[in-house]
Amino acid sequence: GALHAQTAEVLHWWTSGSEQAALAEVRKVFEASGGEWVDTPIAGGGNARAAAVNRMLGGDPAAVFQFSIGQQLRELADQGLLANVDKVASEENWDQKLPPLIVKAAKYDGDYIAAPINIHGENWMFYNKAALEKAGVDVPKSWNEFVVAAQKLKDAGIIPIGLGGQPWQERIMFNSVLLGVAGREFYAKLYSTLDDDLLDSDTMRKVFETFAALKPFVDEGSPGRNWNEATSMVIKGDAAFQFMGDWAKGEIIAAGIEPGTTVGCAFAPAIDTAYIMTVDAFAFSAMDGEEATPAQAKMAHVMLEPDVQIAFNKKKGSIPARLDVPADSFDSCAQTAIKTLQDEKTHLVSTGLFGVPSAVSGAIDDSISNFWNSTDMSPAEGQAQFHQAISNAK
Amino acid sequence: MRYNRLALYGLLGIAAIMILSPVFIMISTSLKSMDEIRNGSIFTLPADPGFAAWGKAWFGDCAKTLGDTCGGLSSSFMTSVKIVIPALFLSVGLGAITGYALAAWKMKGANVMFAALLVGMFIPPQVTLYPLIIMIRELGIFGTIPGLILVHVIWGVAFTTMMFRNFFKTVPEDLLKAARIDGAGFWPLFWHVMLPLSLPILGVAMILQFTYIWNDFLLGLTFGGRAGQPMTVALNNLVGSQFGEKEYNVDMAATMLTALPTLAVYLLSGRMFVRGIAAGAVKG
Amino acid sequence: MPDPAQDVLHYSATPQDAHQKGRRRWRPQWTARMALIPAMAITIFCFYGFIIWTFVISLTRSRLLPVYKFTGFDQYGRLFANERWWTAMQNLAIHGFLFIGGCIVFGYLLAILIDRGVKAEGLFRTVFMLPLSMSFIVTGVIWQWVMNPGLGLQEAVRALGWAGFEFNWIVRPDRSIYTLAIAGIWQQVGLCMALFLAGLRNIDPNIWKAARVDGIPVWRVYLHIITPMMRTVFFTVFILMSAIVMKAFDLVVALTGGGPGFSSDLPARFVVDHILNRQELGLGAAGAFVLLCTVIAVIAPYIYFELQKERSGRGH
Amino acid sequence: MNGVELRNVTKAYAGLTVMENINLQIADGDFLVLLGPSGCGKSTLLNMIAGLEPTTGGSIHINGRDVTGLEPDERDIAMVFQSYALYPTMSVRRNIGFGLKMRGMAKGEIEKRVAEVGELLQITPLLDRKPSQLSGGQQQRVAIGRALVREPSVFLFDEPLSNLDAKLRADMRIELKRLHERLGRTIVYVTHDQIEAMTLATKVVVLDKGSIQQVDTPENVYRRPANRFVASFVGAPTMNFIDGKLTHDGDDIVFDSGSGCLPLINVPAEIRDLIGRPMTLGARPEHMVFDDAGISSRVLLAEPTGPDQYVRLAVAGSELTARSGPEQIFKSGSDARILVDGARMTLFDPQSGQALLGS
Amino acid sequence: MNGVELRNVTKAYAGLTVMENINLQIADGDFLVLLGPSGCGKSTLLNMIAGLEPTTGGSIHINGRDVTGLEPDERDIAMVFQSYALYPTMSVRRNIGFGLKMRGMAKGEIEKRVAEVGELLQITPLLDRKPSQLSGGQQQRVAIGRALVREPSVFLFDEPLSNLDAKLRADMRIELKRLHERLGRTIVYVTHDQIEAMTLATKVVVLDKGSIQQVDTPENVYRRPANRFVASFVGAPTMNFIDGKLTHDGDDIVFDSGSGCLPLINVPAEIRDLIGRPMTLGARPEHMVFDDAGISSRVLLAEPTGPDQYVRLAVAGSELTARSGPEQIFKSGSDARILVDGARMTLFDPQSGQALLGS
Ligand SMILES: Nc1ncnc2c1ncn2[C@@H]1O[C@H](COP(=O)(O)OP(=O)(O)OP(=O)(O)O)[C@@H](O)[C@H]1O
Ligand SMILES: Nc1ncnc2c1ncn2[C@@H]1O[C@H](COP(=O)(O)OP(=O)(O)OP(=O)(O)O)[C@@H](O)[C@H]1O
Ligand SMILES: [Mg+2]
Ligand SMILES: [Mg+2]
Repeated sequence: GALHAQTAEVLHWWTSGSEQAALAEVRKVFEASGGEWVDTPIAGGGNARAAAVNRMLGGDPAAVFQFSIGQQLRELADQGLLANVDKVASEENWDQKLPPLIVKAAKYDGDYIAAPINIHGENWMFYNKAALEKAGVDVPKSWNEFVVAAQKLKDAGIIPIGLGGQPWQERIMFNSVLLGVAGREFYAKLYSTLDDDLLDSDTMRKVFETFAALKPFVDEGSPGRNWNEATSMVIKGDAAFQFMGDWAKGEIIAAGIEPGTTVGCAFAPAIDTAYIMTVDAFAFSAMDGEEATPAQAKMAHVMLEPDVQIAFNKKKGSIPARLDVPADSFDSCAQTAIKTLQDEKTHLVSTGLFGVPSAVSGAIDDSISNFWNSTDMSPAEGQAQFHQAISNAK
Repeated sequence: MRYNRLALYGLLGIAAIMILSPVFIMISTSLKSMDEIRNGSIFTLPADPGFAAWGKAWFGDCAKTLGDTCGGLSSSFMTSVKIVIPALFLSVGLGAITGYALAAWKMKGANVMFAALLVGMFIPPQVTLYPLIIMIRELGIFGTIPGLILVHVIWGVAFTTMMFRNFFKTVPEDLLKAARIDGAGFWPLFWHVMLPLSLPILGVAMILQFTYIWNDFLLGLTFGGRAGQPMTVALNNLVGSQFGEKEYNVDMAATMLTALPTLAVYLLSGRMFVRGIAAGAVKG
Repeated sequence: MPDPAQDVLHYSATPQDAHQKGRRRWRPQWTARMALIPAMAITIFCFYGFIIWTFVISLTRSRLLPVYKFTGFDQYGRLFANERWWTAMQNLAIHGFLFIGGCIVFGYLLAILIDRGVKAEGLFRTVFMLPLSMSFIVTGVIWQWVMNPGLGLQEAVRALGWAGFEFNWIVRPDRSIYTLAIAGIWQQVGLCMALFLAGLRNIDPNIWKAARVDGIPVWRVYLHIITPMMRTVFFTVFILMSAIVMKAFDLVVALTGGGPGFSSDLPARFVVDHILNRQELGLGAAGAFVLLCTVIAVIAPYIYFELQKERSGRGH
Repeated sequence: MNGVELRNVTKAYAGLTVMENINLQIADGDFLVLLGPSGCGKSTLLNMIAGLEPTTGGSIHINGRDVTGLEPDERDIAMVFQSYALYPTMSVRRNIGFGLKMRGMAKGEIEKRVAEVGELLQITPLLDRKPSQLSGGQQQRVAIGRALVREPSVFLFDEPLSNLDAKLRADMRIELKRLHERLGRTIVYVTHDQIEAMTLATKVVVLDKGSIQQVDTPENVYRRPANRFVASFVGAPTMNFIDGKLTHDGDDIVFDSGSGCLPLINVPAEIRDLIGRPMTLGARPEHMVFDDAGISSRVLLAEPTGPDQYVRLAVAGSELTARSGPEQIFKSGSDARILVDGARMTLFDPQSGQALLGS
Repeated sequence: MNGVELRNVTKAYAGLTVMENINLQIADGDFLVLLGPSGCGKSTLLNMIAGLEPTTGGSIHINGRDVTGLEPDERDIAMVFQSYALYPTMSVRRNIGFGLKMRGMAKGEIEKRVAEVGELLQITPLLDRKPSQLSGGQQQRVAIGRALVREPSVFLFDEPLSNLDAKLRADMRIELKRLHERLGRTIVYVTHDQIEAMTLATKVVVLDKGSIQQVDTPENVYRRPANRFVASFVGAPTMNFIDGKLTHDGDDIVFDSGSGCLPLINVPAEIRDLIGRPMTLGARPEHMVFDDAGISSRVLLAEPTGPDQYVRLAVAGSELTARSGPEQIFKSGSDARILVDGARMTLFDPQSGQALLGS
């Protein structure tokens, strides 16, 4: 911890090429303004989060560390392990510039304990245009249409859904179905209240039925597959659709394709428009007090600077956490997202990292994955199990 | 008789192929280009073998990183060595001394203590990370190599003690008596008589501990801080990221590079290993 | 009759003992006790201290960090209501049985084959022990490849022309647990082989001669005579492999990630996942404590056996 | 008093008493042999003298000093083990010098003493070998050297020769005896081999089940055993025992076993007092005499050993062994006449087993 | 021919010949003892007869059948090992019956035979114990039972008694001898203990360094050794050897060692032919006679063994051992007069070591 006042160690899990390139944009500006950046990458979100916490407990914290905002971060704050960046936030009026849901999540006791750097959308549907043409189907607008289209694709020898069979990917698809079948109000209410009636409702049954109906449309190799392999299947045309966050665009760009051209992006079929957000953020260890050190404050400042927001998010494939930066230099998918988010009603939270307590989040992942992978569980049983898991975790 | 022999070698050959083929796949994949990997079967030999992936794994790819390090394994190799060597000697040494004290010096409760210690072999280290973190912090060595070494000693001592105690139990009692009559106290008996005797088992304990410590990821990640990140953490950074294109040839090369020291140890010491096990672990 | 005082006098007057000046010397037994202190401290503070700590935490509602707000046995209630936990426990039984059984059977068979007096013994031994040098993570990664239906063995065999060949256990919820055993056995079979081989080499060669004179077929000698004699080795192998099963974590993560679904989860991974990723420290601790109790149930007979063996060994 | 003294020594293992109230005085310069069957407590006793086993009660004195609570190396003793117990990883030289080194003796002095001992035991050419490169007899010599070099006042030997083959054992026996005569130190020697006890000891202690049966010179232990246990344990082939009583047969005294009368010769006068009372007659094979005046017996088996021949006979309802010279031919099933040398026989009380007539 | 026959048997290990051109005929019903020092090839020879070691050359015949290439169980033999080699996890009953079971014998028949053998060897009460619960002697008996039950025509024993203590060894020896007399089967028995060879054998084969030194009855091996090796190997204490030559001393013939003349009595007539030529005189301790007509010698050491006493003497520049009765007292350093029984001595050629005068 005895580093120079302008030095900040940054612990993060961004180790892949596009992530590192994006983070380099932040670093460039931070260093240009006199800061010194000490980089500590640790692959894997779980590993990195654990390392950050453990080092804090061990008395050797990293000054700035990537973390998900929400319940867990507040717990760290509770133990006095975090510094706040209120000074920067109020100077720059974050309250106004960030989406209210994010503001709420980034604050503990009225203090900003994290700097959100971007917004990823999770209810995206990527598709291979050539594959759709070959099977003679259009981009489906509802889940019923999707099932019909999927059948046609299957008949044409194309894998309808390129799915990475890992719990979090299965959950992303499930949440898209949930949003698409039950609507955004239901989604918001369900995950904010975890209400028993909603969990038991017929709507929910229908969600499970729809979700179950997708099972025949994935290939045998799905379980355990990484998301980028699934994306690559869509790029190559082996698979037609993938339900994935907008980070998939990075993979598409890496393959030399402009998102929205041969590989299209659209929101997953839904009865109304909404954007399931997930946010990357950085938190600040309490180094000598409750207030952020100059280096930490500088980091917070840099991360939310409009130019950095644009440069970073273009590389990362996400959209700026600040909705007031100009959108015109982004790709068409991102522009759609930014436009959508201007309407606050479309703001929904992912259950992955900050929407619900992590215990519930885990329970959701477990039970959805279990349902998806079981061969003999009926939708009713799946629903019951989902309900049970959530109540158990609350 | 002849056919028996044939069947014998046949079976051994099949077993050897089954054991070796995954290693073969790794090596051959590491020598292929990414195009070949995408389009071919994992069992085919590389069409145009090259060591590009190995170079990338060792030196990293500076274009892709933030520039502090290039992300290769080379930077953390020495860290691993600095961790493994003292941790190896301390954990084996402590196990040897403890095993010796338990086996050679008739003490009340020695068996109870040994039984109690054995439980340590079965505790998943992940489960008790928090109290260990606090303990190491209170000792003021969290995030340092000495801290990490201590943790390895803690998690290694049950196993090494078991090996040595079981071996020393087979040493004839007369030998200990003779040494006591010669006036050899605790340490002289250990240094001059028991330790030289235990060379075979020492070899086995060293090899196994070396493998465990070298291959450790979790403890290095948790207790190494910034300075003490071993090679396995670097390996994880290289191959473990969820996002971005996967370079399987580099992954495999990196994996092989990480495994190379332990692999070498086994290749060089195979005979000693079996003999050591025969001398100690089994006799019981 | 010399009185005690005289004894001391005489004692210090003996030339060899002059330096002791009648005082009792520092006993080596005391040094022996001192030498046990580090290990004893580790045992008490780390092993048992940590077990107790784990138990205490399991009685709280700790999530990300330990907090000492006690909730009784609530976490155990949650644990036992958790389907994933039961799947993991059931998997532990299946995996334990297959992995330990497989290591014992294959390790023993390989040891027997080698013990039949093959020429390139050293080569085979080294080959069988090679996987031991790989970490569980590496093992998992390799086997994930080999067993991946689209990339690995299945595809390769099909490419050779056997179109109907199926080997897709890793993606089948009802089979994925078996893949763990395959990879685990691959890695550990060498150690078991070495242990068994050492045991076979310790057998009195006259037993073999006696059996040959008796005209007992080789396989029967192994079955009826040698195998029962190797009881201790079997036990050692069993214990070592049990320790590995109980701690199995890395392999699951790297091979199946616990999937599909949580069909190949194991308790150690359940616990670690809940503590490190899910921020369910209390629940994880409860799981850990239950796991530890299971461990103790398994090794208690071992400890008993150890002590028993030595007591009965005394008469000789 | 110099030498070794045991006063009321008791030993119990986990509550089980294996040795009770042993009192024994070993004079300075004695060669005392502890003789007894396996498990009778010989090693335990020796280990207690050495300080390798704590005593449960009583005290042990060496050269007048109470050593009961002392460490082995403080007792001025040295010990030689049946298994040799050489340090396998050290050269012979280091093996012998190790005890001196532990006492902090100067290197040069150690060298000198080791060389002397090597000379004495004729192992100088072996000094740089490892124990595993030595034969059994050579190993035993090194073990003795290790004890000698320390120049202790008491040597303890625990069955030092029983791992050697017969020939070597005979040679080493003689060497040990000479060594004792030369050094004049006290030796306590454990064995279950009675030949060793007879040939080596100045004094034999016969032990059984943790208690002392007889303490005497080897000759007396052989010729005048204190009880039936000693009589049967010492001597091979073992003494013949016949139950019966002494009766008159005319002028002569014979031994009547109930199913036949065994003639006696050279009967000592005092035996007449015992006539008529039930007793057990003990006669060693060499004290059975083939003589035409003897009782008729049937030859069961003849065992020629080379210099002698042992003949198993069925006589008066018992099986007896007699020794004869190698020349005479005994065919199985043939007849032989046998009598007992009454001057050398021993008579025992059949109940207590104690020898009759103060031995 | 019944019995066992070895024709030109040769054995080499990895090119190193340890046994060359062994020819041996063992008659049906013989108790043949292979006697020799450690490493001379006794076990190797026995293992070749058993079929446990392949021969390098030559052939082996059992009951007239060439068994050279056959498996051990096809040779109609049974074997007993020094280490007993009992199957440790089986009960005594199963140990004995296991070989029969492997031959597919019916259960009832096995039971019967095991019971018979148990009866014969008096181990019936032990039948349900494990080997580890038996004493050494009991284990050896079970090992013999395992061989007996198969009723083979040849029994092979490899030092079966050498792990037992002296007393037990003597008892088992007698039992084995009786067993042989009772069953009348051929026995080939390996030992390095000459007492065992003397007492058990009908024929002794003395081996040294892989070659046969003498094949003869035990008596002849003891009394008329073929060469110096046999003479010195058989007999304990060992035979005395003195180099010198026979000369006249007046009417008598004496043995002149260069530093003194040893008187001889009972000299056989044919010896006169050898007068003057250099030779080695061999005399066993019991053939040295204490007699006033003897040469003066100095007593070095007296070893009383109980029935006898061995006296080491310095005489005529050599050290000799003589046997006497236990009564006579020999003090170290005192003087004794000794002569040699010329009728029992053996004379050897000093170069070749062969006995002179057709033995
Ligand atoms: N550590 C021990 N615990 C319990 N009993 C013991 C122990 N050591 C010896 N004994 C018992 O004490 C008795 C005497 O044993 P000791 O070893 O002194 O006999 P020994 O006369 O030396 O026999 P051997 O001739 O077989 O060496 C035996 O009955 C033995 O079982
Ligand atoms: N497997 C082997 N390889 C090489 N040499 C051997 C082997 N077995 C025995 N020998 C050699 O053959 C010779 C005879 O050995 P053998 O075991 O027959 O001796 P022995 O007379 O039985 O000795 P002992 O009395 O010690 O049992 C020895 O010199 C020995 O070193
Ligand atoms: Mg003893
Ligand atoms: Mg042999």
